[in-house]
This record gives sequence, structure tokens and C-alpha cells, in this order.
Amino acid sequence: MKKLINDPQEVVDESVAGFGLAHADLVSINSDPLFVTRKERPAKPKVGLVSGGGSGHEPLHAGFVGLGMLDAAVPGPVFTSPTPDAIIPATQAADSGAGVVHIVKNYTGDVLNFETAAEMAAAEGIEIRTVLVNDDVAVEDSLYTAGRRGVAGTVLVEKIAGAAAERGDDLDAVAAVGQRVNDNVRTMGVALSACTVPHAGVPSFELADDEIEIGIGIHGEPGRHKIAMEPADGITDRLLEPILAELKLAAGDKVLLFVNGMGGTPLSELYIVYRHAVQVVEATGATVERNLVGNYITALEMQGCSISVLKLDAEMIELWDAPVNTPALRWGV
Amino acid sequence: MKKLINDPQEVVDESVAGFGLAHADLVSINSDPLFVTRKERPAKPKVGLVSGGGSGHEPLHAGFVGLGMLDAAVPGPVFTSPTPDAIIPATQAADSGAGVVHIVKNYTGDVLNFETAAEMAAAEGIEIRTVLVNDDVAVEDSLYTAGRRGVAGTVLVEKIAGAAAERGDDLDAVAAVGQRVNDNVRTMGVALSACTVPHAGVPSFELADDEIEIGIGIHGEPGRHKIAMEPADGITDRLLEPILAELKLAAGDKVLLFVNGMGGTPLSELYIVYRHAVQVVEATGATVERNLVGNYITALEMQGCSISVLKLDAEMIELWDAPVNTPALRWGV
Amino acid sequence: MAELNTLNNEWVLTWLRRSAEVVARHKSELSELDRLIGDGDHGENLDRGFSAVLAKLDAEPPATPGDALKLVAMTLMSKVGGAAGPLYGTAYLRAATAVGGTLELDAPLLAVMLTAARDGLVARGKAEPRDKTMVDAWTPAVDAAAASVAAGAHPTEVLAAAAAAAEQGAEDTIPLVAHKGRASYLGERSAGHKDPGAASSALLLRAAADTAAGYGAEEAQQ
Amino acid sequence: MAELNTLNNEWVLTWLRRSAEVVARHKSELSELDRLIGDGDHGENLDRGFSAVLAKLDAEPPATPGDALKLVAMTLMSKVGGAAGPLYGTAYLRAATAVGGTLELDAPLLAVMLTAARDGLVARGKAEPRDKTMVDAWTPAVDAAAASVAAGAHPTEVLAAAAAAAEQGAEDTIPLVAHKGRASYLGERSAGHKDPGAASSALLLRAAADTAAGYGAEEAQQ
Ligand SMILES: Nc1ncnc2c1ncn2[C@@H]1O[C@H](COP(=O)(O)OP(=O)(O)O)[C@@H](O)[C@H]1O
Ligand SMILES: Nc1ncnc2c1ncn2[C@@H]1O[C@H](COP(=O)(O)OP(=O)(O)O)[C@@H](O)[C@H]1O
Ligand SMILES: [Mg+2]
Ligand SMILES: [Mg+2]
Ligand SMILES: [Mg+2]
Ligand SMILES: [Mg+2]
Repeated sequence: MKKLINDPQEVVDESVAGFGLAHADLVSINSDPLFVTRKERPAKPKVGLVSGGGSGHEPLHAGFVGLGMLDAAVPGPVFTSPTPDAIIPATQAADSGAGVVHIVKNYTGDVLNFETAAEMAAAEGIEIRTVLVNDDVAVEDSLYTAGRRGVAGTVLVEKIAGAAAERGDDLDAVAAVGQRVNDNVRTMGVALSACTVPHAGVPSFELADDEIEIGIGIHGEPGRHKIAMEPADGITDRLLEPILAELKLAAGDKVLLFVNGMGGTPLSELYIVYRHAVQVVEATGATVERNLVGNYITALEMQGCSISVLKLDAEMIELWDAPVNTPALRWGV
Repeated sequence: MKKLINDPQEVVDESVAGFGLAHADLVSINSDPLFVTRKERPAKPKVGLVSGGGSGHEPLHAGFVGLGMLDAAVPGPVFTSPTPDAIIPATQAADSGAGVVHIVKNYTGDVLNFETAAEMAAAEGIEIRTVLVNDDVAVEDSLYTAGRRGVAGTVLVEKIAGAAAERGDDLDAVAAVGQRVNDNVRTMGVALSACTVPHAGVPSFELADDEIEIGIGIHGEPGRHKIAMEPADGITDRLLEPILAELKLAAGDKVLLFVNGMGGTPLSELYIVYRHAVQVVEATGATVERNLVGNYITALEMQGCSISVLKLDAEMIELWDAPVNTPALRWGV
Repeated sequence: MAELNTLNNEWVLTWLRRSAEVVARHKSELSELDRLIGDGDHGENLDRGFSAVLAKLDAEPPATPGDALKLVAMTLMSKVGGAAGPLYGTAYLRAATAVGGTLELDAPLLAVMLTAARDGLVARGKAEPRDKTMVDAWTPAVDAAAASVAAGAHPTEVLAAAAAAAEQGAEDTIPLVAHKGRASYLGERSAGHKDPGAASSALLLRAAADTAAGYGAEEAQQ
Repeated sequence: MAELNTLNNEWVLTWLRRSAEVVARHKSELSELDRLIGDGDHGENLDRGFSAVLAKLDAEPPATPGDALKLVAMTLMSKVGGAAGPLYGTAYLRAATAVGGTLELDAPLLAVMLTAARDGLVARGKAEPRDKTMVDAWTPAVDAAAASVAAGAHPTEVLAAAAAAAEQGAEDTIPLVAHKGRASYLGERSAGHKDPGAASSALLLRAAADTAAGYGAEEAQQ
């Protein structure tokens, strides 16, 4: 394992500290317990948005703190959800009197810790809604599992719900639009290599030189099955198949197509995937109205990508286009 | 070698095609010969900015085509400079009557091909200036080498010269400010792993599990020497040492600090490097006024980073802050 | 100690210290189990929690078993994170509630305490038996403890029975397909590996039994 | 052919086809040399260029040696890229200029042609002898050709002398430290490897000599 780190135990603290220095115009860092908030508190009360989870997915979540997106982010240790003692003060910091929405990726650890924190914050008088993101179609049978994982769709939920909060929607409305995004987005991922958690020091799973792992999550956990390496177009077909089977797109539908890098794959390859994905999606008669291509929710240095398709409605498009000013996503300002 | 590609020979064409689809609001693709231009031609004549070079450094250069930065980019094959037959029409497309600045990274191939193209474009009546970027302090002895390489400083030259062109500076002024940026920026890089050129299929150099390569360029060429793996802070010290030795910063100096990822290193690690780099740079008495942290000029999936320090003057700060709207860099719009 | 009818606060404190020591010693092993069917952090997570427990015990040792268990609950809840943090946190919290202010824990109360802990786990995590989670160590442990109490056993024997059953329960998770937690994403591929949470649960219960039996008590107290 | 006093357009066309075939055959070898001290694309680059040359020769074979060499120059210039594209492009362009409209190339003109090519390389790339570049294959080749002409040799002998000298020159780059091109960034570490451009130059000159000597002419024409 070779990484640009010092003490493996200090990875998250040092990285967030560097992040805070680089984006001091946008964010503030609270170091103990660790959470990130917007630099400026809102002039008038607005719904606060808080997300968080294990670290190792950068720029998620701290990179999305700022105007039009999150009010606070809570980074846990690498791939380990944060604890209530950090989520609670982050929630308090994000509350300007209009309540707070927790955006939680559906992993047992995240769910349990956010649940505990939400109970305790509610006990202190903050109104909380939770949007549970579970867009990962790789998890087929949610009756027999912890349910679908929350993966790349999270970024879209944070952007669109964030824009709703920014324009002044109330707590239930912000949660509702976040939920609507989640209900309309499906994601599937592939890994060409594993990643190595700093304190573990060994790769999270083994892959032969001619194998890839289909249906991975974002925590270096193995996927549903291994297959032999294939050309990018074939992999793209495989990822889109279960997504399209669920979304049942038809002529006239508008979608946002999101090709997300897992951290170790060059941007050029993501565009190769995007190119074919557009062809496949548009063959259903739908049109790709918006897109996002890049490393937005990663698994350390894993090589691979995920594809997400979000079925858009007019309001989602408007909220997607609304100004955003965060370290990792910025337009309109 | 596992990559999200189809035919290795089609990597650049397919990737640029996907890029064009994803950013159709900002850029147009000319596919044969291959070059990328801004979607909209300027309303009134302005100095055109053209850059290019081998592919594999994405988002450079095509990702920087747009308002406030480049007018055209010419992607060559992976790590191989493009040829005059593509550079010439890109130059013509970028010319709106006020002349064109070529921003060329100092590699023999780029220099010779851009030189030939510039001669031929000049013969067709376009006024050309060339800014040769050579910021890489890893190349110690330019008397006995092809001279310092052009690396991450290129992004800063493109941004600042691009802003000068956008505000209406004339050809000589745009070239002059680009040259001034080059003269005041120094860069040094490190690789933790090599990268694999698609058609080669084998890594560009060998590194043992406990070795890193100091003073690398951006083409997967080996660096000046290998050393044993070290903590991030030690590596950061090593990269900054020759940079600071040359820049001779003093109290009151203002700098832009740029930590650039080589493609395969997670953002979180770049922030760890950034954190310590700020400490080291500010220990000279200078202040870090602006920064950039991320994957902007890469070497495929190489793991590692480069650090650049640009000594700023007031005009450079103003031009850095000016609006930019490109696929890879965007603010103020 | 083996002949005592009750266990006291000193037993609890020694148990907790021994737990911290055992977790530290088995950290890599637990993380390796988790790497195979999860995300490889279970040992690291628990060790972070129990190191913090140890620091707090050193700073100000709680005066009653209930306070000690509550301290563990709050510390694990705020330091462990992941799935295991809230689950163990809830278990120790329910255990603390079950013992209340009692200073001397007799055999029936120990069984009640273990049952409360298990019920807390289930309430929080909604896992059923054979879902391949820590519940599969706790449920046989609780059953064995109850049977042992019914047979009139001493506290030390009750804990020994619980520990042995937990160890067996953890072994028995090997062939199971996970239906909860991260391992469930692997589907059939989760079979063939021991559940890390069940393994750590067995270690913690074994630490309780060993402490009661007085094995290596001096080392653990160092 | 070995006894002829001049070489004609057919020789040029056959040489160029053979060049394409030789480059294709040695593509990986050239790229591997380049991987060791450069960026691993030299074989790929040249092959892309000479494949395009072949396609153009097939489409419309030029009528004179000068036109053929010019076609190569323009094609390499626009297809090869990298350092080698403009360098070889300039070399073939100067060679074309040197032969002008001549249809039959005698020994002195061949030496002049090779000299012009080498001078073009040097003018464009500014490399000096022993900088570890293709110039280190061309300069001995040019010298050998001149000596051979002075000794009254036939064209075939002149080319054979040039090819042998280029091969030796390429070998002799092995101990050199590069001062030009990408390899120069390696400093002392560039010593111990053959320069890829010198190696490809030797192959191209050997193809010229072999074509003149008639070796394997049928295969090359297939
Ligand atoms: N719903 C659940 N109920 C009970 N135990 C669970 C549940 N989900 C996970 N676990 C336990 O948690 C363990 C994993 O803990 P840990 O690795 O610390 O957290 P994470 O999975 O968040 O990384 C599993 O081995 C399993 O025993
Ligand atoms: N300035 C120069 N003069 C002459 N030959 C050069 C010069 N620079 C590089 N070369 C030659 O070019 C060869 C490399 O070509 P190639 O690999 O195709 O281009 P690049 O280095 O751009 O990848 C070197 O082996 C060397 O022989
Ligand atoms: Mg975890
Ligand atoms: Mg090259
Ligand atoms: Mg785990
Ligand atoms: Mg090369």
C-alpha cells in the first residue's frame, strides 16, 4: 500500500483540515467532533441539509457543502459512519429554525447512527426529516438483505433538495423532493480494481488481471459477481440493463445521466462510458437532458465507475440548474 | 491492463466524442482532424487561445475550452503531440481577427509540431505568438536536456492568459501575461505508481512496493530518481524544496498553491498534501492567496501528484478571479 | 472467585478492561473477517471504542456496575461508528438499565442482563436469528445462561455457559448467508465465512466468563 | 539489381513499402526501447505514419522519386506526431528537395540525398552528435555513404555502407547519456539503453539497402 498519507489514524483529520484550508471562503471546519459547515449562516431561516457517512468517498459529502447544496457534512472514519456525537452538533449548526433534513445513505451503520442522532436532536427541539437514499440496483433482493445501498444517487438528491431548501421550500417539501429524486434514480457500479483502506493496508478484495467485479458498492466491499474483463461498451450495457429494466423509460422521458468515477479511473475513460451510455439510454426514446461526468462519490483509489439514470420532471430540472457554489460542484455563481 | 476502453486505437476519438456529448453547451468537436472549439464564436474580435498536446492528461486541454480560457484545444494520441494538420485548422477556428496565442508545453514533440503549424498558419495570414511553458524544476540542467518540461503550470497559464484575452487585451499583452505566469511558476511531481498507455499495455516504468519516483513528468516517463516511500509530509517537503529554492519567496509575497493529482490518487490525499504544503510555503513569510486542488493535468491513472507555486502579482490575481466557464473549471458564471 | 454467589463492581471493571485488551489483541483478526464479507473495519472500529473506554475507566472508574455499563454504552455509541457502534451501544445501555443500581449481581440477574442486551441489539438492528449477525452469538448465549440459571448454577458457571454458547454460535454463522448488514450484499458469497460481529461478541462474553473465573486476572489488570 | 549504376522510382517505391513492413514488424520492439527511456510510443507513432504512407502509395503511386519522398514527408508530418513526426518529416522533405525531378539516382546523388535528410533533422531538432538521438544513426551513415562514393562504389554498396554504419551508430547510442528529447529527463539513467529513434533510423536505412540488393523484394511487394 502506497498512499500520500502520514499516520493512517490521522488520514481523515488531516485531509479535512487541508480541505478546510483550500476552501476557507466556503466552509468552516469543526474539528472535535469533526464536521463541516457552510462559512455563512443563512440570512433568514431556511431548511438545513445535513449529510454524512464514512470518509473515502471524496468529494462527497464535505465537497458539497455550500450555497444550494448541504449546510453541513459529517465525515466518519474511512468507510465507517460517523457517530451521533458529531451528527448532533452538525444538525444544530445547520438548523436556522426551519428544521433539518438528514440525507442518509442506506447502510446499517449510517442508518443506525443517524437514527440515534435524529432522536436526540428531535429531543432538543429540532424538527428532523430523513431521506434515505437507496439507489443501488445491484442489490436485487431487498427482502433478504439490508436493502439497496445508497450510492451515486446521493449527489443528485443533495443537489436537488439543496436547491429546494435554498429557494425557501419548507421542511416537508424539501424532504419530499429529495425523496422523489431517490425514487427516480437507479445506479449500478463496476470495479476494475479494489481499494485499500489506510489502516487495513491490504486491498479490500482480490481481482485477477482479467476479472472485474460487477455490482460493487462504494466501500470496497466485493460486488455481486465477478466476470471476465470486457470492452467498455459491453460493461456499459451490463450496468444499464438493470437500471433501464426498472425505470421503464419511454419516448419523451427526460433523464439526467451520471457517470461517476470511483477515484482511480481517468476522466477520459468515464467519457468513453458516457458516450455509449447516451446511445443506450436514448435508444429507449428518452433524451439525456442533463449530465454529470466525473469523480463525485468515490471509493478511495478504486478503478471503476457507476452509472446512474435519474428520470427528471420539470421541477427537478429547474432545481438541478439552480445556482450551486460548493468546493466540488459550482455553477450559476 | 484493465481499462474502461474499447479498441485501444479508438481511445482518444471515443473519449473526446463522449466529452463533446457531455458538454455540448460549451464545446464543439471537429472529428477529422480532431480538435475542440468553443461552441460560440466571440461577438467581437478577441485574441484566440489554442493549446494542445498528447492525450492522457484529462481534463487538460479540452476541459479548459470555454469562456475565459481556451478557444480551441488539439488532443493528440495518448502522450503523443498532435500534428500540424490538426493544429492549423484549430488555430484558424480560434482566430477572430485579433491573432492567436499558442500555449505549448515544452516537449520536443509539442514544440516541433506547434512550430511547424505556427509557420504555416502565419503563412496564411494569422498572427501567432507562442508561450512555451516550462515550469518543471525536476529537470535540473537545461543545458544538457531538452529543457524544463511544461507541466501543471500550463493550467495556470491557460486560465490567466485566457482571462486577459477575454477582457480584450491585445495579442502581445495576452502572450506577455502568459509568459509572466510561466516565469513565476515552478512545479515538481512524484509518482507512487506508473501508468499504462492503452496501446502499450504495460506500465511505463517499474516501481517496487516501497519505492516512489521523484521528479516525474506527465507522460509516464520515469523521474529523476527513486526513493523509498515516505509519509506525505516528507514527500511534500521534498517537492517544495527545489520550488522554493528558485522562487525565493519573502514576507509579503502572495502565491497561488496548486496541488494537482496525477489521476489515480484520491482527492482526500491531495488535501493531506495541500495541508502541509500551506505550512511549508507560509513558513517563508509568503501567504497562500489562491489555491487549486484536484485532478487538472493528469497522467492517465498514475498515482501521485505535483505541487506548483505561482508567485502572484495584482494583475494575475484579478485575472485568476475573472469568470471562467469550461467543463473543468468554472466560476463567476 | 469461582465459588461466589454474586459478582461485584470490581468484576465489571475488570471485565471491561479485559474486553479492551482482548479486542486490541484480536483487532486484525476481526478486521480480516470483516474484509472478507464486509468492509474490513470491524476490529479497528471496536478497538477505537474500547481504547476510549479504557481511558475513561482510568480517568474516573464508575462506582456501580450500572454506571460502568452505561459508560461503555455511551463511549461505544460515540466512538465506534459503523453498524457495530449503535448496536453494541444499545446492548450495553439495556444491560445497564437491567442491572439498575444493584451492586452485587447474582446468577439470575446476570441472565436478565444478557437477555436485555440481546433484546436491545434486536430492537435496534431488526436482525432475526440466522441472519448472520452478532445476534447469532447472543441468542444461544442468552439461552444457555437461562438454562444454566434454571439448573441452579453459580454466576461463574452461567457466564461460562454463555461464552461457550456464543463461541459455538459464532462458529455456526460460517455456513449462513447474510441477510443483514454489509455482508448481505454479497448474497450467497457471504457463506463460508464467520460473521465478524458474532466473533467479537463471543470474545466479549468469553472475557466476562474468564474474568469471573479469575483466569489471568492479574495480567488483565496491569 | 546489385550491378546497376542508378536506382529508379521503382526502387524508391519498393523501399518505402518495405519500410512500412519493417516498421510494422518492429513496432513493439521500438516502443519497448522508448518505454525504457521515453514514453513508449515510438513504434506506434511510426507505424501509424507508415501505414498511412502505404495506403497513399496504394491509392496513387507517385511518378518520381522526389514526389514519393515528398509524399512520405507530408504523411509522416501529419500522422506521426511526437518528436519523430516533424523530424522524419523534415528529413524526407529535404531528401525530396535534394533529388528534385531526377528519375535515376546515382551513387553521388544518393549520398547527397542522405546528407540532406540528416541536415534537415539537425536543423529541426538542434541535436548534436552523441546527444543520443536519431542523428547518431544518420551521421555515421552519411559519412560512410560519402566514403563509399569516394571509393567509387555502386548505389547498392553505398546504401549497404550507410545501413551498416547506421546500425553501428544506433548500437553506439547505448552507453550515451541523452541530451535531447524525452530521454534527456532521465539524466544518467538514460545510459544503458539504445535510442529508439536511432534504432528506427537504422531499420529504414537497412530497408533501403536491402531493397537495392534485391533481398526479399518479392515479399516486400506483396
Ligand atoms: N442489522 C443488524 N443487526 C445486528 N447486527 C448487525 C446488523 N448489521 C450488522 N450487524 C453486525 O455488525 C457487524 C459489522 O460491524 P462493523 O464492521 O463495525 O460495521 P460496518 O458494517 O458499518 O462496517 C456485522 O458483522 C454484524 O455482526
Ligand atoms: N531534438 C531532437 N533531435 C533529433 N532527434 C530527436 C530529438 N528529440 C527526440 N529525438 C528522437 O525522437 C525519438 C523519440 O520519438 P518519439 O517517441 O516518436 O517521440 P516522443 O518523444 O515525442 O514520444 C528519440 O528516440 C530520438 O531519436
Ligand atoms: Mg464500516
Ligand atoms: Mg510520445
Ligand atoms: Mg465493517
Ligand atoms: Mg516516444
